[in-house]
Order: sequence, then structure tokens, then C-alpha cells
Amino acid sequence: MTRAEAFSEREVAMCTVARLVENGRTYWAAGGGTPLYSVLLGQKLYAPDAQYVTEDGVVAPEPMLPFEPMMTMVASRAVHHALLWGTMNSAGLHAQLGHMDYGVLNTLQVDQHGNINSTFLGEYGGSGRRFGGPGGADTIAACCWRTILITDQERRKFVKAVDFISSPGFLDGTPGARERAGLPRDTGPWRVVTPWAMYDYEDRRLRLMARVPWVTVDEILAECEWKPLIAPEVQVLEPPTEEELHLLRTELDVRGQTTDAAGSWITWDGEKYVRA
Amino acid sequence: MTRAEAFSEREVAMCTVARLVENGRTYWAAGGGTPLYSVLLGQKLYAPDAQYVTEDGVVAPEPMLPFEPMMTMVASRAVHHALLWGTMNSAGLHAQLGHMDYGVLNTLQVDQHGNINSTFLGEYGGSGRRFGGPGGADTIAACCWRTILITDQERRKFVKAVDFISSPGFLDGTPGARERAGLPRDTGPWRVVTPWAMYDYEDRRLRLMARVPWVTVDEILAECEWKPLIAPEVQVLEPPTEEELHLLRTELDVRGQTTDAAGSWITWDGEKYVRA
Amino acid sequence: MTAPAARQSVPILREGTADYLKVDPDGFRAYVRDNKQRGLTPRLMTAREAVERFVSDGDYLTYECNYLMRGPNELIHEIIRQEKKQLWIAGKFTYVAVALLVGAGCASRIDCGFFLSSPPVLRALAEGRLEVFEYSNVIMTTRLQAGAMGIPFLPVRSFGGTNGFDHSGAKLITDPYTGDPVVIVPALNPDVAIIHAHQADKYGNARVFGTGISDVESALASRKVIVSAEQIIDTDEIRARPGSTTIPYYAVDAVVHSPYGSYPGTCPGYYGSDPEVVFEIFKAIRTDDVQSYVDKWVRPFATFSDMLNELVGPAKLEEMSTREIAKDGYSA
Amino acid sequence: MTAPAARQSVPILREGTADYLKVDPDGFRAYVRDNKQRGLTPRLMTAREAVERFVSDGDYLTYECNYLMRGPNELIHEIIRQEKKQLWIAGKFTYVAVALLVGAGCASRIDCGFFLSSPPVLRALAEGRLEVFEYSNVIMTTRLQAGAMGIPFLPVRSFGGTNGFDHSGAKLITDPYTGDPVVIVPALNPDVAIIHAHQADKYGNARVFGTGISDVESALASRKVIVSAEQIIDTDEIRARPGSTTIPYYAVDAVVHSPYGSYPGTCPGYYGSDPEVVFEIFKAIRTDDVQSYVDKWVRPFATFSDMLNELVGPAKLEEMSTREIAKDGYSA
Repeated sequence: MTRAEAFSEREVAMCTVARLVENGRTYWAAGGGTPLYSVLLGQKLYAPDAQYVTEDGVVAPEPMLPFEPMMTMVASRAVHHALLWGTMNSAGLHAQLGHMDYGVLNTLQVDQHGNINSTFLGEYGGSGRRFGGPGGADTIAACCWRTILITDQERRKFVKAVDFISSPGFLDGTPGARERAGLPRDTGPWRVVTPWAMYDYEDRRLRLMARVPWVTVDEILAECEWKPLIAPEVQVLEPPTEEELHLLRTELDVRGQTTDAAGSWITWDGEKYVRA
Repeated sequence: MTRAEAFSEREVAMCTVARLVENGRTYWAAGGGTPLYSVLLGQKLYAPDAQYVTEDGVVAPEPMLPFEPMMTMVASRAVHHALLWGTMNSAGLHAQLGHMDYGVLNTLQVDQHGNINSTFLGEYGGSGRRFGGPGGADTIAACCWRTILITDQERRKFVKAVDFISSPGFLDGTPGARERAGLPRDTGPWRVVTPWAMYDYEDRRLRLMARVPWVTVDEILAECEWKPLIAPEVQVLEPPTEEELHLLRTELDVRGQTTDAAGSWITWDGEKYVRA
Repeated sequence: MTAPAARQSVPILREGTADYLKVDPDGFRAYVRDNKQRGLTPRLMTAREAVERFVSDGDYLTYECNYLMRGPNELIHEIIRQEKKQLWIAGKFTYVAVALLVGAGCASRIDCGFFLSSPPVLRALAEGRLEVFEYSNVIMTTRLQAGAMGIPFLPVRSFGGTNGFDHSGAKLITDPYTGDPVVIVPALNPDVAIIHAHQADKYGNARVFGTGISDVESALASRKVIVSAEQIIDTDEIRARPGSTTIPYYAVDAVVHSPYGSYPGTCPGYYGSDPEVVFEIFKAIRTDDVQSYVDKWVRPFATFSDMLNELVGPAKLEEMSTREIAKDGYSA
Repeated sequence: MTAPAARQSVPILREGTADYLKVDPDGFRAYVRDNKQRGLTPRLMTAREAVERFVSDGDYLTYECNYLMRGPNELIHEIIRQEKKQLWIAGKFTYVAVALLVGAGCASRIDCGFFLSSPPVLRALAEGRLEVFEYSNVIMTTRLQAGAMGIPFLPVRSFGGTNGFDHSGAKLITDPYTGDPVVIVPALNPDVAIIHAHQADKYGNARVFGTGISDVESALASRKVIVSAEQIIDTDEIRARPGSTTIPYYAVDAVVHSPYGSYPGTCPGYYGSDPEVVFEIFKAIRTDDVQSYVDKWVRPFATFSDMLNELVGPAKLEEMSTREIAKDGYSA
């Protein structure tokens, strides 16, 4: 693996998630974009026996890459040579039965207990801004065993309590809160990944566990409206490799729609990584 | 149509049911045997646009006749050239949704309210005799709009109250009894057909409405442990035709397993039909 | 058999407070009995006739897939052309169609699974012309599944604990079998479903190839069902492969022959999308200018095929088909 | 998000009083998480190994179709050969298999949809060696459907008012949406399902052609799943037609290559039944002489194929295949 010279922040997040992908596990990737690219990146480089499904009920496809614009589900290249063509309900039921190990999704806003808001910023029904709704994320966050959340490292995205719980985290954070709400036992948030950091949970509360080399813990905390817990030892994440970026740029996000959507660029100045 | 010279009692019942079959209606025929043969007879001779389903979820097949022994469902000749191959649940759900006009079934025992027993004769769990259970008949009797029941004209089969309700008729006969038990509105028993007679219902109570020419109302009543109501005018049913019997014997019940299983034979003595 | 007085009960622990389409399984059954054609009578007609006969102002409408992917786009265009009003939309797994229908003035209520939140929708909300009720994609298809089963509700293991739950028709009850809390959601039986299939016969026996969202559920759950199809095939073809039938004829009220009926979206295995026009509709929506899209692509034409002939042309359609190279499995 | 005190409740109007397999959706999920192989690891093995590993005394067993029609007969014979005991059988849409398993001493409880009531069964009942619980065929497949959905129960519009209801695990509740009475039935998650498919790959991706009873439901609802298949095909073939896959690999624990595995019954589209042997088993059952059938057809042979070679022979099997002329639709 060759350490990369220049990459975007979104690329960092996808490469970080890709390295979490394991053989012999199933992944439900929400929508298209970042979650699906991260899983495909992990499968192709690190875990060839990782299998994934999407909301349209496709099981373990061998997609014809790259996808056409916005055509990451249902379209023939996306569902190509799957093991089974199902429906949204078959995807939901297989997850409900416990067959999906990991759910991978992204969001607008996450809170200290991993609750996800993709519906409304501000007071619901009030003067705030309406967004698209949970889509498949609610089922993924409820029924997959572990949830991996991808988002940007921005103050307004890390809050004490989301304005609207579109998809469940640990809800109010009390033991058994999910079970009391009817959700399956022993499920819930597992990781949050941003271009700067990776978080896990301690007693159902968000905890900073790792950072990229070019940002400090303080810089990360400055981009959290609500401060997460901090692990005794905050690990340092490996930067993207050229192999990862090549695959990402030539086969996955070829138009850069996802990776260029936000965030600045990082470059290697010969001694260290610096933000452009 | 040529009036037939000789036929068995079971053949009479099937021909009578066949004449009830209507174009543009759907029929769920229980199991194989009498109900299925009756529907096929009606479809082929009188109502080519009558459509049928069976318990294995086959929709409107064009069966390759005759069936192999006991192979009236699932087997390739039975489901040949259907419009859809489904499952038991698809059959049940289509009926539950109201798509099945008529259910056709046979039974061991029927009571004054059209309740059906195919489970146990005698006190359940006691010294009586165990039978096979409702099979598909319970769903047919619950969810098809109208139920046509085929049985033999025997005292022990027509009782005040069945020993065990395997499949629902009008239950206790009170208005709304089916609805109070959770069954769909406006459904229930419609006709009972035997080799000697046809019954309908008046205020949810069994009523003799027609007889074959060669038996009297008194003879029929003598073969009912519990006496049904009697219509003001008991109609006389037409005897089987040669066309019906030819089809029945050459394409449907070719081995006579169903038709010869019980009942005596009827012959034309030149002036009238007589029981052999 | 009269049910005895309740010996026991299970608590309703929490309830959503939003309006939802009335749950009435027996009413649905009566509609089916009185209106569906259970004989093999041809039901082939034009999109205009199908929409005139089977889509009414105020109907609850579900469409399968979406405007970009195997959408019933000829039927969606016809609904806009006929200026249907006050539709309540099942907004699941959808991007632009909701904005299109809201922007064109056809829709006033949305059950939200996911849709592209965009200026036309936000403006309608701000002006009080639009109500949104909160679900998720799978909760919406679960509601359709309950409707397709003829039952009043389904238990589900998701949705609990969300704020969507509070703004929905869901309930949290104690499961009488396990004693654990479980969410139930109300059945959805739309007034009308519009579905684009790859193939259908003149009676409505339809085949969908590839993945889908809830084609069968919508077809069985809806009172009125319009199926548009790329190809009309002979019933003998249907009978030759009964395992390939997706939707049975008795659920279907109208069949519309609709080649390239998903344009500008893709019909998987048959043709790819027209990316330029896809970007055009996104642009129209982002700039709150649905009118210009409708005035260009819908209103000037008597039929969808007129639009295809005059604005797209055979060369483009041919290119869309030849670009669609992932064809394995897209046949009966 | 703690649920507030119950504001309202759902009356339980009537309840069946019979034992039923414990309803435990979360326990099922935990079993899946800890035991199912979600990677593409081969799981091809012999019937002996599959039954040794995945069928235990006391298991709740469901088999698909029945001994006469696409039955998993090699696996049923192996269960008898290994003298499994105290099995609880999903007795739906079945004729002779229940009598065979009861007569061979393998089964002690039956959930009844329909089975051939016969001397071995009646004697076992009389001698207290057998318990029967009352359902119907569709209620049994509805229970499997609930199990396959990972939910604790399903509402259903049949079964109410019957005496079967009283001797089952069903309940009559007031539907919280309509206020009308509705029956709910408990989910069924068998310990083990045995299913005979036309084709499968070595991972368990399986194809069933023709009609069926509840292949998918049993496969998804059961903790342990053994699929036997007439043909083992390459995974590339599965991938070439993903719409033809009936059961996904991650539900399957063992794949057994089982040509003529439904003998003496039919595997529709592949071969017809052997009527003489079908009559032979009916005769054995009617005369309460299951032992003689088992001693002739099962016990003497180490494997099912030994039996086919020694008692049936290639000419007979060939004749069964050539007699099966209704082949339309029995392919991917």
C-alpha cells in the first residue's frame, strides 16, 4: 500500500469505513453514495467475502462499475449478477430476521446517543428546514446488528439531542431504551466516521476513539457542538492509500460527485499532511 | 344435451355442482377429487371463463388431463400452463383480499348452520374418531364469498351441530356471528349438494331447495339426522347428461376413484330413473 | 360462538397522532367483489383512458419505483396532463416525482418514506398547500404489504422510538405472545396504484424483471390498478412460464402499452436513462421551476409517445437501449 | 423515549388453550447472528452429515410439500434411518409423511393443517405417544410467514369461530385500527426445515420451479435449514438469473445433492411419481405396517441412492422422467 499524496476529506471518510469491512459479514448500504462506495471499496481491497444488500432487495451483486449517475439501486449495472433479486420488503425482512451484520449510512445530524436526523432541522413543523426523511436508514439503524454512520465533521452535525429522531440510535441513552421502543435486542450504533475522526460508544454515549494525523483532538472537539466522550488513548488513523484512491476515483465515484461534495483537500508536503 | 342412461350417485352430485359454475367468477377448489372435478366439468361444458385456483397457489391453469393418481395439485400436469404459480400463502391472501368468489369443498359432516367437521367424530379428545383436519377448507370457508359444499346424503352427515367446527359455516347461526369471530363480512355457506339434493340457507339455516327426480323429499329427510328447513317449492334437478358423464369418465375421474367411492347407481328404465 | 367478555387485554403503550388513510379490510374486500374483473376480459386501453377512468381527484396514489427507475412515467405525465388534484402520495423511495406532482399542483398530502426535499415541496409546505406524514421507506412498503394481505395492520421491528412514529399512524403495543413491546403499523390500501412492468398480457398478467420496491404489494393492496408495460405479450407466453408472472390479472383494472414508458428514467435491462433530461428535471426542481419542465415535456403533447417522437427521437431511444448492456436475467 | 403509561388497551376476546412452539423473535435473531454463515462458504454435504449435524431429537421439524410431491424424501428417509425421536411436525398439506414419521417412532407432536389420518397415527394417539394441535394448512403457512418476517404474530381473516382455534395458539383481539374482532396467530420458527429444490449452488442459493406450499417461508423462518437439490449448479448460473433464486444462501446451513430425491413422489417438471410405490406406502399405512415399508425402503441402505440403485434401477427412473411431459416453465 502506498501512502497517498493528495485526497479530499470525503475520500478519507470512505477509506476509513472501507477498512472496517470484514469477510463473512453482511452489509446493508443505505442509498447510494458514500455508504455503498465505502463497502465496495472495502470488499474489493480488503474483504472479498464481505456481502452487501441494498434497499431494493438486491443480494450480493457484482455491480458493473462505474454506476451511471444516481443509478446505484434498481438500475441494471447496480444489481448485476446478484445472487437474488428481491424487493424492499425482502431486504427489510432479512434484516429484521438478523441476517444483516452491519448497516452503513450517512446523515445530516447525529447526537450523543447516536440518534439520526434526516427529516427536519429546527422545531418540527415550525420555521426550520425540511429534509427528505429516513428512507431506508430507519430500518437499517433498527434491524442491522451494528450501525456505521458516516457524516462530516461540522459543529452543527454533532449535537446533544437531534431535532428529530428519523432513525434510532440509543434513543434517550438509558439501558433498554431501544427494547422498550420495540426494537430488536442487542442492536444499535457502533461507529461514527468523519473525515477527521472515528467515534465509538461507551455506555451508549458517543466517544472519540481515533483521529486523522493532520487534526488534533481539540480541532475535532471544536467541530462538535456537543462534546463527545474521549477515549483514554485516541488512536491515529492511517491516511488513504493510492490503491484506495485509485479504485475510488476510477471505478466508484468517477464523477467526484460524492467526494467533492464537501470538505477541503489534504496534501503531503514531504514531511506531513496539511489541509489545503 | 342427451339425458344419461346410467350413472353413479357421486356423478350426480358433481354434475349438479358443475351447473352452478359461472363465467367471470373465481373458484377455489379444495384438494383434488370431487370439488376440482366439478369445477373443471362446469368450466369445460358451461362456463369457459370460470377461473380456478388450488391450495398450492396455482392460478387459472390449463391442466393436462387426466391427472395422475392423487396428483391434483403441485404436480406438473395439474398446474400446467397456469397464469401464475404461487404458494399456499398467495392463494390464502388472494382469497383474504376478496378475489375468490366461490369456494368448493367436501366434508364428513355438516350442521344446520353450515359448519363443517373434518377433524373429529365424537367428543374431541375422547373415544371418537380422528380425521385429517381442515386442510385448506377453513380458509376457503372463511374467505371465499360463497361456499359450495359437496357431501353424501347420509343421516350421520346432516346433524344439528357438528362435533367439531373445522371450517366455519354460520357458527351459532346468530346474525353477525362470523364477524364477531373475526371472519370477513358478508361471506358464508351458499349451497350444499348431495347425490339426492341441493340445499340453500334461509336466515343462516340449511334449507332443502331441490331434489333429483328419483327421490322424494321424505326420502331425503329420512337421510338427515337433523331436519333442514324446506323451501315452499322444492325444485327438481335435471339428471346428468351423456356429455357430462363422458367428460367426467374420460378426462377427469378416469379411474372412477371418486365417483365409485360411494353411493349406488341410477339407471333409466325407459320411463323413469330407478336406483339400482 | 359469541365472543365472551374480554378476559384480558394488552396495553397500547404509545401511539402516533397523525392522520392516516382509513383502515378498512372489509371495505376493500367489498370493493374487489363489486369492481374487479375476475374473468379473462381484455383491459387494454390508452394512458388517457386509464387515468380518466381510474384516477380521481383526492385519491391516495402509489406509484412503483420512481421517476428515474422503472417509473410509470407515461401515467405520471398523464395525471399531470389531466390536472388531477388533491392526491395523497405514498412518498417512498422517490426523488423527483413528489416534487413534480406537488409542483404541478396534483398532490396535497405525502406519506414520507423518502423524497427529494426541494423548493416546490418546501414552498407548498410553507404555503399550507401540502401536508407530510412521517414513515420510512420500509414502513411504507410494510403498510402496503399489510394492505396486500387483507389484514388491518402488521407488527414490525423498526420505527419504534423515532419521532416519525409520533407523526404517523403507528402504535406501540405489548405483544400478547412475548410480553415485549412491539410496533404495529396500519395497513395501506391506496385508491390507485400505477406500475410500470416489462411485459403484460391484455388481461393484466404482468412480469417485472430485476429488483423492485413493492410492485406486488401495491398491485394487491390497491383498489384500482393501472399497469403500463414496455411490451404487450400473448397470454400463451404467460402460460408457458407461470413462474415468471409477477402480478395476476384479477388485481389489474387497466393495461397500457407504454414503450419507453419510464423515459427519462431507466427500465432496467431494456434501456438506460437519459442523463441530460434527468439533470434537467433536477435543475427544474432545484430552481423551483417545475412549470417549465411540465410545459416542455408534458403539456404540449396529447400522448407520451408524441413527446418521445417530437422531443427525443428514435436515435436517442436507440442509444438508450444499446447503452443498456447489463441484460442477464431480464427475461422470463 | 420511555413509553408512558398505557392510555388504552387491546382486549383479548378469546384465546386458544393449546401448547405452541415458544414465540421468540429476538432469540431467533440471536441464533441467526451466532450460527448462520453470511459469507460464501461452501456447505455441500451428504444427507447423513446434514441430518446428523442439523436435526436433533426433540426438534420442531417442517418439511416442504409432501412425500408425494417434491418432498425432501432423501432427508426424511435419513431422519428415519438415524432414528431421530420426539420430533414436533408441522403437519400441513401432507398425507403419508406424518404417518411415516409417527409410525417409525420419530414424531410425537403434530401441528395439524391436514394429514392422512391413518392407523399408525390413530394408534399413537390412543397409546398417548402423540399429541395433535389444531390449525389449518393456511394458518400453518401464515405462522411460518410470521416467523419468516421476524415478527411475533400475524393477523389473519380465517380460523375464527372454529374449534381448531380453541385447540391452538391463536387469539381473537379487538383490532386497534378498526375496532373489529380479528384473529392473530403465533409466529412459527421451526428448529429445522428440510426442503427439496430443483437446483441449488454449493452455498445454498436455491431455485424451486412450479407451485409450492411455503418453501421461502420455511427457509427464512427456521433456525436450521437443509436444502436438498436435484441438481447442484454453478454460482455463476445463479448470478446469471438472480430473479430465479427462491432461497438466499444465508438462510441455508446445508446443501445436499439429491437426484431423484423426491422418489417415490414427483419432482414437478423433472420426473413423475412411481405410482406402484405410492400405492405401496398407502397400503403400508392403511394396514398399520409402516415398519415393513421402512424395512424395505429405508433401513437396509446406507444412502438414498443405494436404495434407488438396488430397488428402483435406472430404467424405472428413466421412465419416470420421460413420463413427465408437462415441462413448460420448469427452468430458470
